[in-house]
Amino acid sequence: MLPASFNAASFNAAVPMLCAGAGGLVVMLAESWRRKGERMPLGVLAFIALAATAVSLLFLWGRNQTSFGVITADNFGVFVSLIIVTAGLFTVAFSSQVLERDGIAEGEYYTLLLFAVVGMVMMAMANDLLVLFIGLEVMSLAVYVMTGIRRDSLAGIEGAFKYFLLGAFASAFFLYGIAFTFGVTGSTRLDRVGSFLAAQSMTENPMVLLAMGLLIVGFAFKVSAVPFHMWTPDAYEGAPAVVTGFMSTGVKAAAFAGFVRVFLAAFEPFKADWAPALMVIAAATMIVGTVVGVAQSHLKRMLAYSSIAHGGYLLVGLVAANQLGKAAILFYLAGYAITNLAAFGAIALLGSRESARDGLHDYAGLWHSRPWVAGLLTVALLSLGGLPPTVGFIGKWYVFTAAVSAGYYGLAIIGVLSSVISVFFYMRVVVMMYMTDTSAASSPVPVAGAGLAALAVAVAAIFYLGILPTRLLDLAAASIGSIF
Amino acid sequence: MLALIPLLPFAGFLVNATMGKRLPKTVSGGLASLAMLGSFAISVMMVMELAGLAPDARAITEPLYTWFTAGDFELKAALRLDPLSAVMILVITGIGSLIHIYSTAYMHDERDSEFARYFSYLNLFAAFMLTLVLGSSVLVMFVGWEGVGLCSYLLIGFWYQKKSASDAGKKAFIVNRIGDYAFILGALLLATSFGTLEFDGLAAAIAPLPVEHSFGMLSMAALLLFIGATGKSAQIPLYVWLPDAMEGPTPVSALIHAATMVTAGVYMIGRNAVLFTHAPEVLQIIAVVGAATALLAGTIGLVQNDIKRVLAYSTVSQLGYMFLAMGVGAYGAGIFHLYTHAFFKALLFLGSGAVIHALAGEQDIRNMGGLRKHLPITYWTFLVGALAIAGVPGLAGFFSKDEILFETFASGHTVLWVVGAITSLLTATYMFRLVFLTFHGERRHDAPAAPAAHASAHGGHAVDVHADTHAGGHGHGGHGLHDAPAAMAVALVLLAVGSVAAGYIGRPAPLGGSNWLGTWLAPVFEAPVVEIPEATGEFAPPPGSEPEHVEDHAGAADHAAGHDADHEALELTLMGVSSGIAFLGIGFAAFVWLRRRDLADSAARSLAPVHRTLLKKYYVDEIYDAVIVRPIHAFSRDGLWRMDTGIVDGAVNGVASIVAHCATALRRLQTGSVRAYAGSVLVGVVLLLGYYFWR
Amino acid sequence: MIPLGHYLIVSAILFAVGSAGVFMRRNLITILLSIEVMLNAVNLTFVAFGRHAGVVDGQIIVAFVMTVAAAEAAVGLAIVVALFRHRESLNPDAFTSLKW
Amino acid sequence: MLTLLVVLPVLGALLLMGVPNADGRKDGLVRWLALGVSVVMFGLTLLLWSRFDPSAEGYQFVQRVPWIPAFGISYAVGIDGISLMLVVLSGFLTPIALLSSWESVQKHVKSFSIFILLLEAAMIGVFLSLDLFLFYIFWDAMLIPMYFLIGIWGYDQRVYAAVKFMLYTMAGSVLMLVAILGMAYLHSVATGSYTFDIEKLALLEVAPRTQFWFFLAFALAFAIKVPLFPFHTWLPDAHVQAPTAGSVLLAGVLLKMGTYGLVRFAFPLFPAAAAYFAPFIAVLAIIGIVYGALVAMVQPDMKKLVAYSSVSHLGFVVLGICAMNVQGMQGAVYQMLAHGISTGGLFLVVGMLSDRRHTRLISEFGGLKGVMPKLTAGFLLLTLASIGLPGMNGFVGEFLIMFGAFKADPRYVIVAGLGVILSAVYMLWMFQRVYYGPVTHEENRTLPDLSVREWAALVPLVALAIFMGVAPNVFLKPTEGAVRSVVERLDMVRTERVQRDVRPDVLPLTSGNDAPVRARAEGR
Amino acid sequence: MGETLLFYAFSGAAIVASAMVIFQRNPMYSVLLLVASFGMISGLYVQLDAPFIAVTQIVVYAGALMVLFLYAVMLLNRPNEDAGDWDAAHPLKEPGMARIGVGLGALLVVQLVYALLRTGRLDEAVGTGGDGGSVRAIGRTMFQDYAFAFEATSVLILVALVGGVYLANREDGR
Repeated sequence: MLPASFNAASFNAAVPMLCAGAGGLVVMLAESWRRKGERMPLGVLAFIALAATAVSLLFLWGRNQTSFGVITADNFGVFVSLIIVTAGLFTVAFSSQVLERDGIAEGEYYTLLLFAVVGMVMMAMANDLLVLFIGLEVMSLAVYVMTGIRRDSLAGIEGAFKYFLLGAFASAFFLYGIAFTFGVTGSTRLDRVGSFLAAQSMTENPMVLLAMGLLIVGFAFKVSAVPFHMWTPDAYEGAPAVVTGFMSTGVKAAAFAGFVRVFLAAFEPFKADWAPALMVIAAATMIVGTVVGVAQSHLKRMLAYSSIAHGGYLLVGLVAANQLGKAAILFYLAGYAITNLAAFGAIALLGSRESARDGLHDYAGLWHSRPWVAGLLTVALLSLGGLPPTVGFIGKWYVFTAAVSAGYYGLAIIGVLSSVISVFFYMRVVVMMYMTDTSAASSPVPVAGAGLAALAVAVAAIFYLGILPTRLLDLAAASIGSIF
Repeated sequence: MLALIPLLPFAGFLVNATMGKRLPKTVSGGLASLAMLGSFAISVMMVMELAGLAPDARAITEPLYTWFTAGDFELKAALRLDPLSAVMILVITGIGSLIHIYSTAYMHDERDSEFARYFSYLNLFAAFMLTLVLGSSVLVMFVGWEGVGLCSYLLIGFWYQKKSASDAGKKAFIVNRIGDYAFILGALLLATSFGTLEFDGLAAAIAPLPVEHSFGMLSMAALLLFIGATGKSAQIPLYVWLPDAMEGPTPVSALIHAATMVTAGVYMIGRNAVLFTHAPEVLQIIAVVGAATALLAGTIGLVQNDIKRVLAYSTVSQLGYMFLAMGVGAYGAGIFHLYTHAFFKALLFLGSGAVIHALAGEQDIRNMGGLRKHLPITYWTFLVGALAIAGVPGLAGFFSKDEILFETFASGHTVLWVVGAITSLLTATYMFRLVFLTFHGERRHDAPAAPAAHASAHGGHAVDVHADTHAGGHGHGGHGLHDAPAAMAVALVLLAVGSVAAGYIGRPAPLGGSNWLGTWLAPVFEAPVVEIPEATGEFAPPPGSEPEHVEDHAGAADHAAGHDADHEALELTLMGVSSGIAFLGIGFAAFVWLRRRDLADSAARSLAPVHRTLLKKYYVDEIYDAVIVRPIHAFSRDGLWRMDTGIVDGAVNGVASIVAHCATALRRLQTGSVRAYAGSVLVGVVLLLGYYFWR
Repeated sequence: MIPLGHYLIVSAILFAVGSAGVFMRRNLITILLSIEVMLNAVNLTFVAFGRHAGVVDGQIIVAFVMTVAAAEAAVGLAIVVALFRHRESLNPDAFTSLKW
Repeated sequence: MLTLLVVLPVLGALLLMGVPNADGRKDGLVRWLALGVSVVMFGLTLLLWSRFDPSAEGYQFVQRVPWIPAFGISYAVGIDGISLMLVVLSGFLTPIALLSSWESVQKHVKSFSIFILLLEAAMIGVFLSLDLFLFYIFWDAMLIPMYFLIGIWGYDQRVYAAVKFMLYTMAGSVLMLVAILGMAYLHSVATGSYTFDIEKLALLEVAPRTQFWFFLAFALAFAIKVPLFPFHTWLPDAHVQAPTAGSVLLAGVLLKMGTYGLVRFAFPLFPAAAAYFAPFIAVLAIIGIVYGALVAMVQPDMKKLVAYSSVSHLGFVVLGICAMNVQGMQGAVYQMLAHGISTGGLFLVVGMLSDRRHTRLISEFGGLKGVMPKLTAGFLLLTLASIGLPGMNGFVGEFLIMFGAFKADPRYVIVAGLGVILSAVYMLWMFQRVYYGPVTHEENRTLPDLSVREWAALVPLVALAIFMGVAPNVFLKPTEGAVRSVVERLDMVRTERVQRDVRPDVLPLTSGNDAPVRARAEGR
Repeated sequence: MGETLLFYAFSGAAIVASAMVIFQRNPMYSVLLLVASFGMISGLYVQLDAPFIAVTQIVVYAGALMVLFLYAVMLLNRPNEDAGDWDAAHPLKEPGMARIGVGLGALLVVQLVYALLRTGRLDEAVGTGGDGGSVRAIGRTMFQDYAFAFEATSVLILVALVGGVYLANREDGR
């Protein structure tokens, strides 16, 4: 007894999720029917599923489809989803080698990966706070488990546990925020919320503030903004490098998609109220992220702080809150995703079963032992540091342009200075790789073709977007027009 | 054509510098000498041509190319020959050639490469010196000005293994630099105010201006230029480098530090006569400084025991004379003295060189004596030189020095005249002290002594280089001292002739002369031709106006003939006085150092403090060292450098370390306890909501 | 009738209690329980609002929230079990190998 | 044409990457390839010069390709006299740098050559850019190869120096980035479209108080690069630790970017603020002149000495710029070239010495004149050039600068002139201690004199040093037009008011929404 | 009137129970207390005439979920907090944490209440309009408006399933 409003077309927006989800199911079943010791190309399956998702997303571009009234495949959502799927694809590419090396259960891994993608895409396209919340939970749960995918390592489980506990904690606040929103506006649909708030934006209503504050907490946690960032270093360090790469990009992208939708669309009328708070958070995030990163001697942990800082830069774009800002966020997300994936991919490829080899000293003289990987990693680090001619620079430039054009000179200055500090710790890695003698510990590990290829592709993309960013910039600019 | 004059020696320099070490001595030395002789010949030709021109139009300018242009400021590289520079180039090339020839013998014991290096420097020096005097603008002059400084640096430090030598070279260059600093400032002042640095242009621009009776821009420029001159020409306070410069080979001292380079300052003032004429106060300063220097150096020279140092101080003293002349506006007289001085001072140096050469590097006159019979040529020529510088009538020095004194007196600077007179007394005295101690009396010398002995005697000069080469070279036994070889003798004799005759071209009226030189030079010191008409146009020009000054300052020398009788009488009396002084000095010297040598010693003993002060040159070097050099060095090392690494750089690294400390501090917050993390989340929430409700 | 505010305040208090518990307790399971308390508080709010607005959405959302809570609890407990295997303890402070 | 100048070295670098040289057996080939590329580059720059028309107004060989149209960013390159000279300088010094490292660099020759070529590309790019965005990209990109050059092939303290160099320079330049963005934004407010084209931005009327801050940001970036007095401390470290080639390029070209930036961007874009700040900067420059000289005087390390002397010399350049008249600026531009030649050469020679003895301490040498006369001669000539002996390149620049400064304010010159004395003091003192006196260390007796390759590297520098001194107009003429236009722009404003109302009351930091309003007010 | 009393009874009991959950050292008791508090809350649901939710609350929460917790407690069998031996290692010593916790919680309450009190239209009674509670209405809305969310939940449960199984499983389990 489906209502008349249902027809085939109305599923369109959900197709990408269906692809990914179906892929997840297939992998799961394949795994469950797998005989012991039998090898299955599960990675290939996952890759195909994600590729299909990507294709379906491309079909949705510019269509502005809506399904069930709660899923809108507008360009914004599609753009972010594409970033997410890209992250997924790279992760799969890197995983193939890492999994068997570290003895990680492939079936569960890929299943969770795909489901996580489903959740992220759901967040990116959600037009309803509840759906947003469910998507967030799907994503989170999957990622929690992936963090602890190495059951045998205490670090992994501990990271997973911290991530989970704080995540649940934060999502409770988030939910509470939803509750108040619902209370005020009588609905969870973002469009209705938006129109309702716009109608009575003038009247002082503490409950709205309450709702905003709690929602901010929820999102800020997911994008690991100060002071809700504490989980990040531990989770990133505990998780296998591939997973870290995935969650540091996919989760951020999805969370920011939600952030933008809720605050730049629904709560836009109350900008004057949330902008100052977010400004402070952004500044704190940039500063803490970079400054504490300086003191890190562990590469993954260092990159965790760097990703915190990058969250800060993205927040700057959010605070700027003008057309530039929105587009900047999208572009930055894309660039950051590729760069970070490359970095973590390199780390993952260099690890070994016994030790993750992510101590700073494990990279001593890497340039001598494996020049190509070192070179690629270097490019990724430079891009993270925002040095031209890499995408990292363009992204930063875009964000700060937005900030300046909104008059936030202070944020821009803090941003650029903190980026200088961040360059310092990226350079420490470079120093290790190039300017110190090989440490006896690191025996060269074979690097598989797939991973290396993916790395090369990522680096190529870094340069391409760094030198000819126009296309992507235009796409980003085109995507933000459509957030109702 | 003019360009060839400096270019020939320059070519010689190039040849010797590039392939010199592969050439035998005869070739490289001969080449250098030929270059000099060639440019001497050309100079003579050019001067002839110049002389052919009308007195007012006596100037040959040869533009080469535009050196540099910046905005409205353009600077041409051009050479300019006028009576003044004519005199200079003749002196430089002429005496220069002689000294080159002399050197071929003097430096004969050097290795081929060193020999070539020596001559390349010498040629380079000549080239720069000629550029200096021929330059038509302040900057072109400055090129030569610094260039000769460089060459003197190289030549003083020629025996670079000797620390004293290289130190002396460095000292010379740096002290000169201090002068150049002022010089450049003056040049800039002129350039910015008149938009040109061409001598003509400047003179033409300055001439119409009123004479500055109060200290103004012109005076400033003049003063700065003069300070530059004190550096180059070893006047108070920058004279300290010259005595040390005697570390160089003796011919170098003769050429650079007696005849030519050190007179550049005098030349420069003469060159800018119009400017200086407009700054009477500066002229006063110049006169006083000159006189003071003359006296000071004379007193020091009285007690020095190093033959070359005595000559060096006498040079400083004579330069003082020249500046005195310039200061009283007797430019002609100054240049005249410059010209004569070149002859006899070069002669004296070369003579001393011959002595040193003969004595295997011995320079301490206390170890000489009785050389008269061993070195007759040297002796006689040296004697001529001494007589000339002492101002014995009939010799070159007499005329020029006498003219200076006369001009000083005539221009009313009685005090300065007295100083000058005393100085000339001193001059005569110490010169003949030198003569007697060196050539007369009994031998106090056992040649060739071991280098060590000489080193103990005096800071170890050319000794080591010479002594051993002599031992191997032509070993002359204990008493077999040999007189100057041919090449040296020629130079000595020619210079001696010059020292006798040179004065006569400036013979003043009272002695039946016409002061031809003064007449020749006169136009140079006046305002350029264009200004002349209204300058002499009316009979009684208003007092203080420019042409009048030209009259009584520059003009006096040449129109002396046409003046009234008592003027002549005065001049004659003064001549008498000065010649009297000369003989007095000589007599005194003879009495003390020939008859009663014990008197000198007893005097030295009774006046020990004075004697020591004089011996130590009034401790000026020590004072400079203590007051300027050391403090600056200490300040830089212990003050600035510390500050640089400590404070300036410390600030930079401080920022870094602050960040690092914050990092470690914040890092400790990451306790690893999930409850603490939850706490921070909760705190965040509370703060956020708090912000909303209590803002 | 009971005013809406009362329900909200009750739920607020519950929520605060739960949130405080999360970082007071030193037993992983109790901490999970505290989170459940928070979720319940939220549920109460939802229902109250929904009732006040006279719509059923509130209750439906609550139903979903319950599902979510269950799922979270499942995963959470699994993680706790896994943790416990590594170090025979339920004290969160026992797991601070990742820090600084 | 210009694009080729940027692309060619990059292609060369890629070509080298292609050469399989893991075991360093093909080092020779790599070296020759790199050298060939750089020589071709030099030829191209000369060709450019020959095609350049000194009389023409504005930029030449301009090439504009829209790049990021959304922000009016275009790949815009072009040259005027000033940049032409510096481009030629870069092209000239790169082969010499490569030559200088022929023996001294033995490990990772391939990467070394690649980095040098990339560096050249970036340097030339900086001088060619007419678009602030492009300029900034090159400006920062240039740091990377230099960082590696210092860090990998440097001396013992290399890592510290490299990181310091990079961070210090970046710290300055990022603020400039903010200012650049601000300019673009103001333009968009005024005209409705973003642009980073300096010619368009130059037309923008920026309110004095905005100029104040933007100029500060620009000036800071450039002052650090120059380096101006209080910001100079990265220089000794970087210079001393860098390999010879690095020092040569660092001293020869990189330092000029700072002064170039002042002339090309900071002063023309914000004339009012420039007029307001010029005296302060001039004072800093003068302090730098004397200070650098004094500190250089007491350095025990030859490279440090030369490094501090660069501080002193660059102070002259900045002084000339701050004079803001034709003579001063032309002198400054000329002095950039002169300093590039003479100091680059000095680093070259010092590098040769330290290659032979693996020490740079002056006290380790002495009496080398007898041992290696050729090298001594070269060193002496370069020394004379750097102390500004008339007839050598140093003099013309210093004279013109002092001329201009004297016009601006004689007091400047009275102090700055002391630098002339001091330069003679420290350079000659070093020269004396190294080359004169007896040979103090036995191992010095057997040092070989210049090899043919070193000779080939040294002679061009010396020859040029002399030629520049004798015929400066060859180098002055092309720059005249450009300099004049800059000066006219400055005069135009300076004759107007501004001096007082430049000072801002508040920096528009977080003033979210009123900034555009104010900017709009400024737009007109 | 009685309604009001009932409300206060329910809510008071719920709060007290929850508080005791927090301050209880033995997890076992905590679980049971929490069940109690859930019961009270479901009572409040009934008052808000949301019987469906009230029932679900009892069944799902008190029934299923808490049983799960009980299993966990039994399985891990840690009746008491083993505080002492870890406190030494811990920077923030007990009972400081507790104090801070209470403080923050109180602060949060104050803020929330403050905010709520400052909002208007809250003193008006919860309405009685519409057939808010009927399961039919709930079902209709759920499968029309919330259809997608419903589907999504399935994915969520699937993930939880996979994850839970995987993590709780022993290494040698496969």
